[in-house]
Amino acid sequence: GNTDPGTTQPASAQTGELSEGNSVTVGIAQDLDSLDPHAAVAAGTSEVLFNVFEGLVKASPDGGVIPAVASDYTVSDDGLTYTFTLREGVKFHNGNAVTMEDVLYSLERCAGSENNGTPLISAFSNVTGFETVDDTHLTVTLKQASLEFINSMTAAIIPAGSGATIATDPIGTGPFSFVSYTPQQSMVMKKFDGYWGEGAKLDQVTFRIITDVNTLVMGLQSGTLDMVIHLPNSVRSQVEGQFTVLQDTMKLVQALYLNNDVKPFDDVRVRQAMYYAISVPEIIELVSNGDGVATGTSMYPAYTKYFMPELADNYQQNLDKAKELLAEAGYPNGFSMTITVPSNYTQHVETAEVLMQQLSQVGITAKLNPIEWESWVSDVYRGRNFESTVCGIAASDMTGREMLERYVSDHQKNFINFQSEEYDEVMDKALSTLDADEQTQLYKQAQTILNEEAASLWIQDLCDLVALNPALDGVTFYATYVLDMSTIYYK
Amino acid sequence: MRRKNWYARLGGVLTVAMLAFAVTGFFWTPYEPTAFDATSKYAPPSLAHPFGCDQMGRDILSRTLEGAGSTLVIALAVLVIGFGLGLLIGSLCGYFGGALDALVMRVCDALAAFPSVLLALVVLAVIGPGKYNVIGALGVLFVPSYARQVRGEFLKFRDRDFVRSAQLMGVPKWRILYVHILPNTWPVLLSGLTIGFNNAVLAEASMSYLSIGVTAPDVSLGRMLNEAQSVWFTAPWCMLGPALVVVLTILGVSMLGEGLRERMRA
Amino acid sequence: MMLEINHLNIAFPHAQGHFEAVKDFSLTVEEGQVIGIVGESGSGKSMTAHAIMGLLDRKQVQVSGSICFDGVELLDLSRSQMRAYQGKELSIIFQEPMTSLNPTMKIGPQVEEALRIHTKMSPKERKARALEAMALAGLPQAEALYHQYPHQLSGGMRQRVMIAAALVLRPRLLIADEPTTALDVTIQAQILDTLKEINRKEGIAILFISHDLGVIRALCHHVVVMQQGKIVEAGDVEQVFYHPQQSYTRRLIASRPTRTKLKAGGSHG
Amino acid sequence: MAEKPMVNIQGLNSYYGKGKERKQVLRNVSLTLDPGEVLGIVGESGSGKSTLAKCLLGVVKDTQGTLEVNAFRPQMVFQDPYGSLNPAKSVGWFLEEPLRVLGVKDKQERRTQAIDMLRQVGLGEEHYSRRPSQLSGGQRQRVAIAAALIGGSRLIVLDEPVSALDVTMQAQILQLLVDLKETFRLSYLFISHDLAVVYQICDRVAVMYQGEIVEQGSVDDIYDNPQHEYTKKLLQASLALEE
Amino acid sequence: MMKTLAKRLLLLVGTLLLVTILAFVAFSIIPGDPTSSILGVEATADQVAALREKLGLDLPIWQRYLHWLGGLLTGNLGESYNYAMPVGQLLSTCISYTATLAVMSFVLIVVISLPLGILAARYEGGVVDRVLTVLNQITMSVPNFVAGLLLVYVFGLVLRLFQPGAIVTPAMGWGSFLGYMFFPALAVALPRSAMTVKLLRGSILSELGQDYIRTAYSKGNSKTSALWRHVLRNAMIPVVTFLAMTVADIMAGSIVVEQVFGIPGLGKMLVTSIGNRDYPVVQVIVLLIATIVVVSNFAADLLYRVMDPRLRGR
Ligand SMILES: Nc1ncnc2c1ncn2[C@@H]1O[C@H](COP(=O)(O)OP(=O)(O)OP(=O)(O)O)[C@@H](O)[C@H]1O
Ligand SMILES: Nc1ncnc2c1ncn2[C@@H]1O[C@H](COP(=O)(O)OP(=O)(O)OP(=O)(O)O)[C@@H](O)[C@H]1O
Ligand SMILES: [Mg+2]
Ligand SMILES: [Mg+2]
Repeated sequence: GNTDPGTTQPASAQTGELSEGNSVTVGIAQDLDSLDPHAAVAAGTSEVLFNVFEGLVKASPDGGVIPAVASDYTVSDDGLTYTFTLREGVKFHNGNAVTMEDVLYSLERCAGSENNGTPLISAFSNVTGFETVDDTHLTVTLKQASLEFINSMTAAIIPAGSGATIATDPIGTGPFSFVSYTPQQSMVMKKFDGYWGEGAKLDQVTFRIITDVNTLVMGLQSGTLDMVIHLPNSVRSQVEGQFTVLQDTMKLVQALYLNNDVKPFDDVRVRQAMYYAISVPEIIELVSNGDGVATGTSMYPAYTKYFMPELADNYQQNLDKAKELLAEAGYPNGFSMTITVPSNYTQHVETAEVLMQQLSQVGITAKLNPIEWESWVSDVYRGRNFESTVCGIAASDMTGREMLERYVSDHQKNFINFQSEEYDEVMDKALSTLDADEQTQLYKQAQTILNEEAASLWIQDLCDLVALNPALDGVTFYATYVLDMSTIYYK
Repeated sequence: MRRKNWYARLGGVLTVAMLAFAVTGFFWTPYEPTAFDATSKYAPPSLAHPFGCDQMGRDILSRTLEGAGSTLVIALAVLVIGFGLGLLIGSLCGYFGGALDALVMRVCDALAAFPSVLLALVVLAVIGPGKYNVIGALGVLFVPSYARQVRGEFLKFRDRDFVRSAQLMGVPKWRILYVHILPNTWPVLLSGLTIGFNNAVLAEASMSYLSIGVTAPDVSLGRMLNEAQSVWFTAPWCMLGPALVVVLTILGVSMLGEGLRERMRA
Repeated sequence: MMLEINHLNIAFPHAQGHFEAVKDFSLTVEEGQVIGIVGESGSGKSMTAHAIMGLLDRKQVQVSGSICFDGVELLDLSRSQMRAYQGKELSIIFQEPMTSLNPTMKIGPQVEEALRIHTKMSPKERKARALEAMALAGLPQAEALYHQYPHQLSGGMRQRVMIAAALVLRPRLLIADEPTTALDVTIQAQILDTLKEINRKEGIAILFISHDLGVIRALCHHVVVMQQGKIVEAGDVEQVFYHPQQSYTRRLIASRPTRTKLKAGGSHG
Repeated sequence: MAEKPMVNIQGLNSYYGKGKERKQVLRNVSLTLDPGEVLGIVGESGSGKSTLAKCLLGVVKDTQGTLEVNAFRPQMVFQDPYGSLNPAKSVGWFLEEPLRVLGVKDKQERRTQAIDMLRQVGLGEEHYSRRPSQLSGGQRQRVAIAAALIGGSRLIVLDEPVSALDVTMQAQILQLLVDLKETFRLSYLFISHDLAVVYQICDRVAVMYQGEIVEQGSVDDIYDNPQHEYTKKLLQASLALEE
Repeated sequence: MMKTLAKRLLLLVGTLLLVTILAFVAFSIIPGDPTSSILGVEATADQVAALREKLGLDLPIWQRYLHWLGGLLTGNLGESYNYAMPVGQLLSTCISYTATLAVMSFVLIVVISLPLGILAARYEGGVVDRVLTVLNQITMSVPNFVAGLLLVYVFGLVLRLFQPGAIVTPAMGWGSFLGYMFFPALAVALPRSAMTVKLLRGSILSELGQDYIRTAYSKGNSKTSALWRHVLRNAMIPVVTFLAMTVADIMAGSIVVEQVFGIPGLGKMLVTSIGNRDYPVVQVIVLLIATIVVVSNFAADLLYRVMDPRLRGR
């Protein structure tokens, strides 16, 4: 970048030249966990790799999918067979055209061909087989019908046989091609001229990995960075004015998750009483500066299709009612509980601190137990050995199902041990239906149950900010973890 | 000489003031340190809140008072553990020498090869963050350096004539160690203690800065600094209060230590 | 009259008034003379020696009176003017041979330091002069010693190194401040012989300080007896030793261990 | 009545160091010390005088030969008056330490004894609560002697106790030692390199040279009729100063 | 001398071996394992088990240690779990930052503190001395990340002498690279410099009180020449040891300061890797830091012996 010390303008705003001027530097807070698109699990990595790799289909801003390497696809009536038509003229960054061989290789790799049969992407465990119909057609057959399987088809298409080298030499079909990656420092990509679609507007994008928020802010202020994503609300005031600040949500659901197996949280009245005892708006005000979105259930607002904002209003703070319910449940004087919280997530810790105070108003004494993230994963999430915890849950595979199926009684991700026959039934129907509208309705019904049962005290989807050089425009927010750099341009 | 007196006196005044400040926090704070107030988020210093308010509208003065208290407790507890064990090990090794001494010193050497923050980082990664773990980790980490220092001192005095005399008088060994030799080592150990106190305060701050130190709901100066640094350009008062207390405390204690040492030497 | 000290007073300003370490001290030293100063510990002997050498820190110590060397008033000289005399006209050897040498500097450079400061000799010449001085001070194998460090030498040898360093520029006056107190009797006798020799051969005047009148007697022509900063008696050595006028002098002489058995309860004498 | 000797050393060898480093310091040393007797040890620096004392006191353990000491806790007075008192403790405390070890519980009793002892060595009550740093070298040496005596020991090893003092102080301390010897019927092993001092206080003298006793006998015999080369040299040197 | 050297070297190797054991064992008892950062939170038990086997985490600890040690000795530092690349390759870039930072800090400490320490001692009690003493004391009282933040604010954002958040690589020119590292190095160096000034001043003053200085004056040395020719060498002996021990503090300081300035060095990699349970990386970094410290202490010991002739024979 430009290091003229005299200016206060962001570095690249001042020059109109294409070679230099048409590039941006983006600050990201998380290092990439892998450049192998099939092995990467971190949301922050998917966001970046979205620009380099594409699947047969790719995510669209509204949470659905649009055709990509495939130009079209059809689903059989029983929902078990997907047929894809390869798009003509799609090229890899190395210049080679994408062939059926590449596609098959990629899909089989996802299904575990190179991993002793353990699927690299777990949704692929539902696949029975891939078959080529002809040079341009391919079918995928499933064990069980699923409307949302198509989301898994965003899995990246990579050159056949490149599994061993893809992590160091990532070649995809996306609008940007990979240039370089230095751990802890940066990932650079440049515009791919042979892109099949509209193509990127920027010539080059550098992702700077800066894990410290303060440094990110300083980077903006000093003009080193043109754009920063996932900026926490606390620093908003420091960048506003000099930068365009765009607001979005984090796409995760923060809640006080209650272990429904543990007394007294096995009693629905206790859970409801607690929901009445707390004030979600106050938490949002204090922790997110008022910019979080109350959820009331396990669905985040970006999934507009499924999201039910009205659920958040069901539990307005009502201390009398809370006490009444507690008395009914046999705890007129409240009780003691422990809130376990991963100590590295400031917002969760702060939320827990507020919760402690709010709960104390109805006689519930909450103790905070901050633990390390790794211990949280093994003890709380996998071991289910906790009373309550504040954390955020996101949809790792970009489906509404991911957010709801986990509360089915015997589901392995049901770490709160929620038990409801009614819920199980609704979800069973929702997952097997092939009618999208019906599925939406059933999902909404399921959410209502979660809310009524107060399975946990859902709080908010946290606020997420993007700071942007005022000379730039074109940011598109997606419902899932995507950072689409191809739409960004200099005004 | 007169200059040194001035030095010790100012150090003493500062130390006592900071101590009083920290102790006050145990009994009284103007507000509940955890009481939040959405309306006074990041309120700048005012009469009602002399140090301002933090991101949750909590009174920084109250939190600084409480934080100073727990930082004091942490530092003292670390000293008690680190110095206590160090004294025991160091005195025995220094006085008796031999194979045990050689072995213990080798282990101390190996431990000393890790910078203490690094070691703390590792230990806390093992046992998890939190106030008591910080105390335990730092306390244990301080042992080798104190053990070495104490050992050096005891080694120095072990062959002095007055120790010989005591041996000839038939004074029991433990009494020679802790009644005859120990008082002579105070001038050096005392400055070791003041330096250790300061290091403990700094280490707590650094660890909290790296988010492996004291965790909510406990307050400590280090944790406050950690929280404040992200708003340090927009709400500098969040950092100012706790930073001032840290700096003044360390300043006071080191000046006092220096002054005392000077006086004892004279 | 080479050195003439008149009414020398040395005082330490103290919180509770002055402490006078030396009061009204007068003394003359002729060319080639050996003068002794004797007195018990703390009587001000070293202070007097340091005053002559210009080693007192005038910021901390008040010095009044007069010290004339060759007609020049030393007390009026600035520090840099005084330096022209230190090590050249006037030299001193100290009591502690163990600590008075720089532990990290080789013997050679320490011996020839005065040459380096006061002359423009080449290193070669300096070395030749240093070896010469070392031989004069009674150090055998000077060549080998030249490259050794002080800790490799015994106390007696170190004291000889001090003497060699003091003599390297053939000063007019050598002050020896209790140079043998820290040494073994046998070594002590040798050192005294060496000093005698130097005085005889080179004609260097010596101001010899000791708390032991016996030692002084073995070396000096004249003696000054000091007590608590004041001169109580002065005169020819034999005179003072055999016919002491003052009771203090008598006590000093009586304290010398002689071949008499001590008896219980008996006051010695 | 023939008393048993206080110290009886026969054919004593002593060593420093271990393994390959082990070196012999004393060779075949024999001597006796009767009650009430003062035995002087002279010899050049490094000849093993202090080592002999340490063997006698049981500090050096690596020895061969007969080593009989028939005295209760022999004590030692060291050369350096600045190192032999505990700088952190008062004179009184230091003097009372042997009493504490002996189990004298009563504070007042200990204090009385300590002040008594201070008077014996020519000091007074005013020195009781002083720190060593507030005493002159001679006074410290007196305290050290007092501390050696207060535990009831009758055998005292004096390792160059006056070498660091100036002549007047030397004379006083020597006189004190002689007086105390008579009062308490003490035995001294007196180490020195000053022949004149040895003459004044000792009954017998042993001359050490390179770890061996080259001759011993009554003071007058040795001084008037030295046999060994080294003894002769030593006498010559000191006589040169004395005559 | 040669024998002592050999003995010390043997001791050095022994210490390092002990260090490898400590480093290895410490990280093997950390709760949590790398699987969750590799596979994500949602991984199934099967996936986790498969990965553990693949990484060799199911073997007993001593077997893993020996394997690791064997690798170290043959130059194979292992492979990062998290970055799926050889540790050596991964660390090579970090090292250039941290090494530069450490060397620069060290140079800064020396360059700042030696003249100031001498100055303060030369004019003891004077204005310069007093001002320095107070400044020193204050500098030592400021935690180094606070100092770092202040430096960033003043020199980075107000005076714009450098760009916070930027990364300058050596490839972009050594001049600008060194400029980029200057302020972080300063943040590390400041408190240490203050301590060094204090120590050096004290050391010089205590040497000035020694008998041999009186001897030097008596030969006609001026205060300045006594200082340079006699005092300094002796006064530097404890300072050299202190400076060698500073290396450990510099390494620790860089861990914190790298966070403040966002420098992708070893310290930052260490903190990240501990979080990710990326043992192979962590162990190598820890071992590396420990080795640097041990070796620098060893060097100090040698230097000490060279500087102080009294110790040479031993
Ligand atoms: N810096 C000082 N401040 C105050 N008093 C001092 C200082 N230096 C020396 N004195 C005092 O000055 C007096 C004379 O001291 P000086 O060193 O001349 O004695 P001395 O005759 O050489 O004794 P010694 O035989 O012990 O060397 C002593 O009483 C001593 O305590
Ligand atoms: N702790 C020790 N370890 C090894 N050698 C020692 C030790 N102490 C003394 N020596 C050696 O033993 C020999 C005798 O020492 P000792 O102290 O008995 O001599 P000394 O006659 O008392 O001498 P001085 O007159 O100097 O006090 C010396 O060569 C000395 O170097
Ligand atoms: Mg003197
Ligand atoms: Mg001896």
